[in-house]
Order: sequence, then C-alpha cells, then structure tokens
Amino acid sequence: MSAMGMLPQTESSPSPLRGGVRGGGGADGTVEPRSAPPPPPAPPRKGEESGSEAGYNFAYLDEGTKRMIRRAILKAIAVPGYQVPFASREMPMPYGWGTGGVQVTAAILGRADVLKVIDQGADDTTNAVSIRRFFARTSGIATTTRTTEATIIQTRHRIPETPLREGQTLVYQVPIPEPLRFLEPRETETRQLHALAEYGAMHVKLYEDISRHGHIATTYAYPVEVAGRYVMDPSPTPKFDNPKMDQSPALQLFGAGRERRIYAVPPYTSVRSLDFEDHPFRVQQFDQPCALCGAEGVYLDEMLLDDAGRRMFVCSDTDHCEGRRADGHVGTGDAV
Amino acid sequence: MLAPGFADPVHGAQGTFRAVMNALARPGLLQPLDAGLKPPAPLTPELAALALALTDADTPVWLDAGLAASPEVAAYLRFHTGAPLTDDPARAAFAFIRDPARCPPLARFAQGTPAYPDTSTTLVLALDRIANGEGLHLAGPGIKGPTRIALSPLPEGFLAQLAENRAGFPLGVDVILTAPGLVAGLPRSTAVTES
Amino acid sequence: MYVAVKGGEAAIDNAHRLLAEARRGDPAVPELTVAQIRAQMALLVDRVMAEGSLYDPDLAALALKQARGDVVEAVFLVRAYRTTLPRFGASTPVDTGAMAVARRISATFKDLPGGQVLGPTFDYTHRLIDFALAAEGAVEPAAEAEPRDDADTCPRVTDLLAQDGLIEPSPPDDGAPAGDLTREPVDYPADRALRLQALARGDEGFVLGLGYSTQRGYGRTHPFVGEIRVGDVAVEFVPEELGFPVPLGRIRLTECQMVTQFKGSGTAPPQFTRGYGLTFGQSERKAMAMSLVDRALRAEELGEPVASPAQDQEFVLAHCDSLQATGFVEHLKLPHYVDFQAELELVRRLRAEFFRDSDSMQEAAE
Amino acid sequence: MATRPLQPDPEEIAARQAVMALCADASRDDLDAAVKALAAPAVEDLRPPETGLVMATGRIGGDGRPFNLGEVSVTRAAIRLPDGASGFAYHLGRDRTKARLAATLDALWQDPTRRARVEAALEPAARRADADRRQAARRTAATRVEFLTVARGED
Repeated sequence: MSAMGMLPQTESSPSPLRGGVRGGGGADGTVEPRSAPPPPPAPPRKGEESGSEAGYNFAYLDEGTKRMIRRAILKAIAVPGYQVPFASREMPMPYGWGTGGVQVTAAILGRADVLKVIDQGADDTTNAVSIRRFFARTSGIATTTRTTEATIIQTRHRIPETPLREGQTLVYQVPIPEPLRFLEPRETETRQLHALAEYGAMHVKLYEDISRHGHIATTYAYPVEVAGRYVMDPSPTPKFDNPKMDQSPALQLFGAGRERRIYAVPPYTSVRSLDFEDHPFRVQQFDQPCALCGAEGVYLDEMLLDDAGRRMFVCSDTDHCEGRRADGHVGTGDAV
Repeated sequence: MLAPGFADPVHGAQGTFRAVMNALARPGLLQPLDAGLKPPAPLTPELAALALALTDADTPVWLDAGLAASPEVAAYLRFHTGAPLTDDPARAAFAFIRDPARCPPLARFAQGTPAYPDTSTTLVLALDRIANGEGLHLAGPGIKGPTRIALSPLPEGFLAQLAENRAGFPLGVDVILTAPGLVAGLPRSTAVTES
Repeated sequence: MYVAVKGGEAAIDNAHRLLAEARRGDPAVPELTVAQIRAQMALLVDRVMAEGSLYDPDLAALALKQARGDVVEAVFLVRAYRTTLPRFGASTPVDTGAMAVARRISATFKDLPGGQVLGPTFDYTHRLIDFALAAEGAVEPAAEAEPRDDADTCPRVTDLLAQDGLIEPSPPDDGAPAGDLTREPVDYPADRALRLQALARGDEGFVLGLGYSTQRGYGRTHPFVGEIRVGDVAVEFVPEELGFPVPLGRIRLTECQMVTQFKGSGTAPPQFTRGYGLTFGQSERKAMAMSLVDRALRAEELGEPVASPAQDQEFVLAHCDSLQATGFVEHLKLPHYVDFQAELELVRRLRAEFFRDSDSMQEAAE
Repeated sequence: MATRPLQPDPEEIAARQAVMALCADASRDDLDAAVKALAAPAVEDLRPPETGLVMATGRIGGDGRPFNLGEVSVTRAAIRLPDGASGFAYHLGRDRTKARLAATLDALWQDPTRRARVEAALEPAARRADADRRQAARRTAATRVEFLTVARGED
C-alpha cells in the first residue's frame, strides 16, 4: 500500500466529510504536490522560516493540523454549542492540562495577536505561566496580563471580570465537554440525545437537587442552553461567570483535547443557564469585598492565613484587582 | 508555469482563516481579505485564498462548471492543496462557486447528519459585490441589532433556499460570500429575510 | 497587612533546575548511557516503544533517561516527539509468519512444525534475587546448536488448525485501509482494527487487568494459548517515487494467538474462535492480555451478551491510553480553588440551613 | 521523467531491494567505508535528508485485515550524482548521514557498470550481518525443546 493509496478515502469513512488528516504528506505542513512528478523539489517546510525558535513551527502545530482544527472551529461557530469532533494531537503538555485550549489557540493565533493566559482567573498561576511561555517560545507573539490589551485570552475556570469587547476571543480549556456525561457515560447515547435535543434527564437531575437541598446544588460547570438549541458545558467555571457568556461581544471557543471536541459560542448569542420558573438561576454572592482592592460583586479566592482559621478573601482575577489598586482602590488588607 | 501560493504560507493561511472565522462569527459583516494571490482565471483571489487556507487531502472539493472547465484552475488547486476533486456536491466538504447565478440548490450539497451536523458542505461563493446597510435582513447568533446585506449576483430562489436551510438547523450548509477584497459569512444559524 | 506578589515564574524555573539535578542523582556515581539503557533495560525500552506507539529503541532509551525511569513519563516524551514528525505513509502489513523466531511456544500442541522454542525467557527461572549481579562480571556465553531443518518454517498454529476448518478464519483483507485513531477521533462502534490499534498502544497494566478479569468470569472466553512468538520481522514501505516496497529494516515483535471458546449455530459448524495480540518489542504479558481483551471485545460480533467491562468497547477504548489517563488523573493537582470556593460556599450555606432547620425543629419540639 | 527509475524488470527490483535491505541493516560506518572505497563523487540532495514516521501495519490474526500497530521512525534521503543518476534510501532510525550514504550507494548500484563494485564494497557488511543472523539462530536452536515424537506422553 503506498502513501498515495491512503489519501482520499472518503468512501470507507462513516462520516465522509470529517477531515482527520490521514496518511501521506501534509502532516508536516509541507505542501508536497501529491500528483506532481517525483522526486519532489524539496519545498521549504512551512513554518521553518516563520517560527520563533529554530525547529518549531509557528505556534508548534504543523499546518495540516492547524487546517484540521480551523475547519472544526468554523463548524463549531456555525452550529453554536454543538461539539465538533477533531483529531486532537499529542501536545508537549499532559492531557487534562489544557491541550484542547492550546490547540485552539495555536490554530487561530497570528503575529498581530496579543495573548493573555489565565488559570483560576490569575495570570501567575503555575499552569498559566507554563502555557503563556509555551506560546511566547513557539510563536514569538506578544503576551500580556491585561484583559483590555489581549486579543486572545486562554482561560481555565474563569471569565475575566473586565467586560470583554468585540474582536476578542476567549479560549476555554475544557476537561469534559459533554454536559450529559455524568448522566450517561456512553458517547453513543449522548450523541443521540443531542441529535434529538432530548435534555429531559438534565432537568430531572437539577430538579432532584431542588427536592433534596431546596436549591440547585451545581456550583460550577453549570449547564447552559446555547441559541435555543444545544445544551452545553461551559467548562468548570463557577456559575458566577455564566451570565457573562450571554450576549458577550467576544467570540468564545472551547477546546477539549483528551476528549477531542471543539465547540463555540459566537458573539451576541443567547446563553441561558438551565433553571425552573419557581427556582430561577442565581449566582453565588460573597459577604465581603476583596481584601486587597475592595471590589464587590466579583469572584473571590479564599486564602488561609494560619491554623487558627484566619482567612482572607481576595480577587480571583488578578488583573482586575491590580487595575483597581492602580486606580487607587484599597481594601482592608487583612483577614476577616 | 504554476502561479505561486501564499507568499508566506503560515501567515497567509492564518490571516485568511481569521477573516473567515470573523465572518462566520459575525454573519453578514464584511471582513477585509487580501491574501495577495494571483490565481489562474476564472478562480478569484478570494476563492483561491480560502481553498489554500482550508482545504487539503482530507477535504473533497466541488468546483462549479466554470471552474471545473479550467485545467489551469485544477492544476493550481491540486498543486497547492492536494485536495481531491469531486463532481458530487453531496460528497463535498467545500464547494467553490465562481458563477453564483448558476449555483445548484443548497439542498444538493451535503447537509450533515443529526448526530454529526458538522459533516456538511461549506459553500464559497464569488460575488461581484457585497454591501452592508441595504438588501437582505439577517438575524441569529452573532448578529447584533439590525443587520442588512446586499448581494449581487444572487442565485435564483436563493432566499427560499436559505430559509429552507435555516429551517433544517442544526443540519444544513454554511455559506461564505466573497467579493473583491472582502469576505462575509452566512452560517446555517442565520435567518435571512427580505424585510 | 498583606500585599499581592507574583508567584509562579521563578518557582517554575527553579523547580526545573532542581529536577535536572535530581535526575542525574549522586554525581559520584557514573552517569548511565543511552546505550546501556537500551541494552540492559531492553524490556523497559520495549514497553516505552509499545505504549509510545513509536518503534525507536534509542529514542525510547533516551526518554527513559530523561524521565528518571518513569515509564508513563517516557511514553509521554516519545508521543510528543512523534507529533512533530511528518508521516511518510503506512507500511505494507508485516508478515509475522516469516518472523525470524527468537521464541515460539504453543500451549495447545505438545510438538509442532518449528518446534517449541524457549528463547530468552524468565519462565522456569526461580525468582531468587541473584546477589552476584550486584557485582559486575562476565556472563557465560549462550549455548549454541545446529538449527533443525524445519527451524525456518514456523507455520502459525492457527494456520494448522484452519487446514481442518477447526478454527474461524481471520477477517479477510478487503483492501480497505484501516482506520487510524491518531488521525481521527474514534466513532463508536469502533471496528476490530481500530480496537487492536488502541490495545497495542494501551497501558499494559490496564490491559492486563482487563484480560485477567475475563479469566475470572467477567466475560469469560475459555482461552488457550495457540501460540506466542517473539522475533524479528522486516518492515517494508512503498515510497511514491519508487513504486516498489523498500525494506526499512527489521523490528522485534511479539504475537499471541489466543484460541478460544468454540461456537456454532444452525448454519455454521462448531469451531474455535480467536483473539489476537501483537506488540512492539518483547512483551508476552502485553500480547497475551491484548489477545484476551480482543476476543472479549468481539462479544457482540459473536452473539454473546455484552455484560462485563472487558467486553464494553467504549469502556475499554476510552480508558486504556496511559497518557490520557495519567493526564486527567494528575490534572487534579492543578489549581481548582475557584471551583472549590464555589463548593465551599454551597456547603456552608447548606450546613447553615440544616442547623437552622434542626434548631427550629428542636424549638418546635420543646 | 529522467529521474524516475523505470525498472519493469522484477529481478532487477529484487536485486535492488536486497542491496537496500543490506544498507538498512548495516551500520553508518559500514556504509561510509563502502562509499569511500568506491571513491563516490560528490552528491547533491534532491530532498534534504528527513526523519519522519511510517505507520507499521499488522494483520488481524496474522493473516487477515490490516490494522495500525504503531509508527516506526524512518529517515529518508534522495540524492543525485553528477551524471544525473538518482538514488533513494528509507530506513529505520534517525540517522540522516547514514540515509544519505545509502542513497548514494543506491544511485551507484543502478549503474550496471558499477554494480559489481558496489556489491563488493558492501560484502564485509553482508558477511557480518549473515554471521550475526546465523549465530542468533544457533543460540535460539539450543533452547528448542526436543520431544521424542513417536512416544507422546499424556499432557
């Protein structure tokens, strides 16, 4: 079997138009003319002249992989909330540590972009530092910690407090993209449920919370309905952030590397947190402001100060907090 | 002699993709697209940019009669993309249409399946002119407030076909509109009406 | 009074430097060479190649050195390296029937053409620690004997059984290329070729546990080892520009043919069924376990109830990859304090409500 | 196409494959010695030597439908001699220098007037490979369990 024989094999594929890169050239980003007469005239490898560090393609991924991911992103935008399967690659960081978000960011990133990476809302958490360095090293693009300066923000578990604007893209790292997974572990089943828009089980689950606890006991990864059709997992952001997704001016892209899914919410799209008439959706509230900047109505981290139970609540969004302090806002600076 | 592809393959493809991504994320809004290509006629620079940025050996491509009739176009696309050409619109991942007035009905292209609505065709049309602020009214995800788009030439019965396409959501095709220097998107999620 | 400081960057840098020193260990002890690892930790290298899904002994040995001997970490390095390389294409299928056999045994026939050949095996060694190995020393050279006439003709046991129609034939080659789970996401149900690819690169411990579970009744298949063979096979590839198969060299493989429970129906005569295992390197445990699980995963095809984990292909395929498993299990050590804060707030509220309710109930009772 | 080696003769292909197999098994030093002994002219890369992957495929049950077993690292080289003859090499591993040497030998071998000298230059490597194989077979043979086949006992 030759490499050529492996190429366009749409006949045997169950879903003929899904472009997993198969066999043959292209995987390395070279554009070797597949029917041009051999021997190939040694085209320069794409990216070798463009990458920032010798030996890496720009943003690490080869061009064939980027094309495959880009096609998935376009489909995801066209069908808001639907999880598009994609041929996730093995990245130089572990599955579960943001490989999906990293692949999405790598596929959309250009030289003019300014990248911000946050984890738990903060730019200085270890995994955020590691991912930001990865892109700085492999693409040479500018990075920032300021939400307002960024064109692309990759995030794990938070949406920035500073309202996003048109032209920005928020890329979420997603561990389990399937909102129905914990109700039905089988992919074959959940795929059918989405196809039929059969979301009754999700409502039953939420309602069981109400009958047991008096209210819905889901505090993060709280399911949403997108554009009136698909129920979607917003990634494990606290439900505090769910309202920020609705009608956001920014494009929201979601990448799940290990589970091999990409999905999207276009700007100005309705994102409704599932709820009931007698139990409307409500977000968490904190009893005190940020101890550093005095902000209220923001999400706070709880820091333990000693073994006597003293604790301090501070902004989870470090950039928002710094900005407020630079503007002269101060908190108590001490434990509650 | 074969016409060259992107002067910088990495960033040419990235820039084209971002224009298309923005176009589909904000249906109807015009995005600038100048990839600096000079493909053989009748392929337009915009059609060529999308083909080079998005297609490869994994994406069967359908060409309309005018494009398919040109061996230079086929050679150009084959060399730069390696994409297999298909004459069955229902098998195409991408369809490139130089002559929109004679575009086959949208329903003849792949519509996707209920389990995999992403396995549908993306159509790329070369128009003479696209303008905002006049013409058809758009509504749906990605659209903020009243948005209008005027297209010419328009395939016959296009509006009814788009309505049918929208009614089948989440199945259906996605349409990318190009004109000289411009690209706009009409994803299947967009409702298009005359008034 | 507390103020905020930047936490991560310097700590990460210093952790990496500390790791480099820890990897090297006591500088008074000579440093391991890659050649030493390749030659003397050969079975470990084989395992990294099998689960790394990349046959390259030098690379696997280097990965083990870098990973301080951690198998999964070494597999990870190999897989990430693989992502950066172009794919030239696929080989012609290797012919295990033409294997230059280093070991070949059958549990179903006492003697057979090609013979029972033990090769370099731990079997029948008494597992007593050899303290002499603590010192360096020469090894007695291996014994040699003139190969028998039939040593080069080593038919598969399954072929011998098939001559009498006693065993089902292998699924015929219809010319369709096999699906590749590294190139497209698995769409369930996955066919047997995809399942074998997943098992071949699957975590040895996980596959072993599943195979064992079938023996204990969770999807029992009544297996016999028809044959295990270990040896070298030639790999060939047809480059575009040449149009004929080019020999790339030889690789060591382990193959297991498991002969299992006979089946019959109104239309088909009773015959044995088969499970198949094939792995890079010398790894009988992996190949045997793989063949058990392969057979168990054929339950639906063979009309058996799908009731046990080893028979459930979504369960097996979604969880057998050591990198996916380790990544997701270990990601729990990443910061989760935003989510945990959300849960804390809820639990505090629920507890407050609980005690308020029980207080009022107590008051009502009093 | 001048550089396409048109070889309809199956015997010729088999002989070329045998030399390729020998080069794949041989060490870089073996090939270097052979190329030096042949006083090979300077070669030009048709394509820079490159390391990539070939998906090794097996067959279900050993003889059935193919499946993907896992990849092997492969290095390839394509060169052209000053007289225009081209040579190719693909083999396991990541040694680009060795691949270019093997491609050079492939190009030289295709010239019928040089063929015997190329094979002679590779003779030491061939002898060593053969001796290694024989020794491995003898050691394996010593571990064969011999049964008196007439008097089968009970299991």
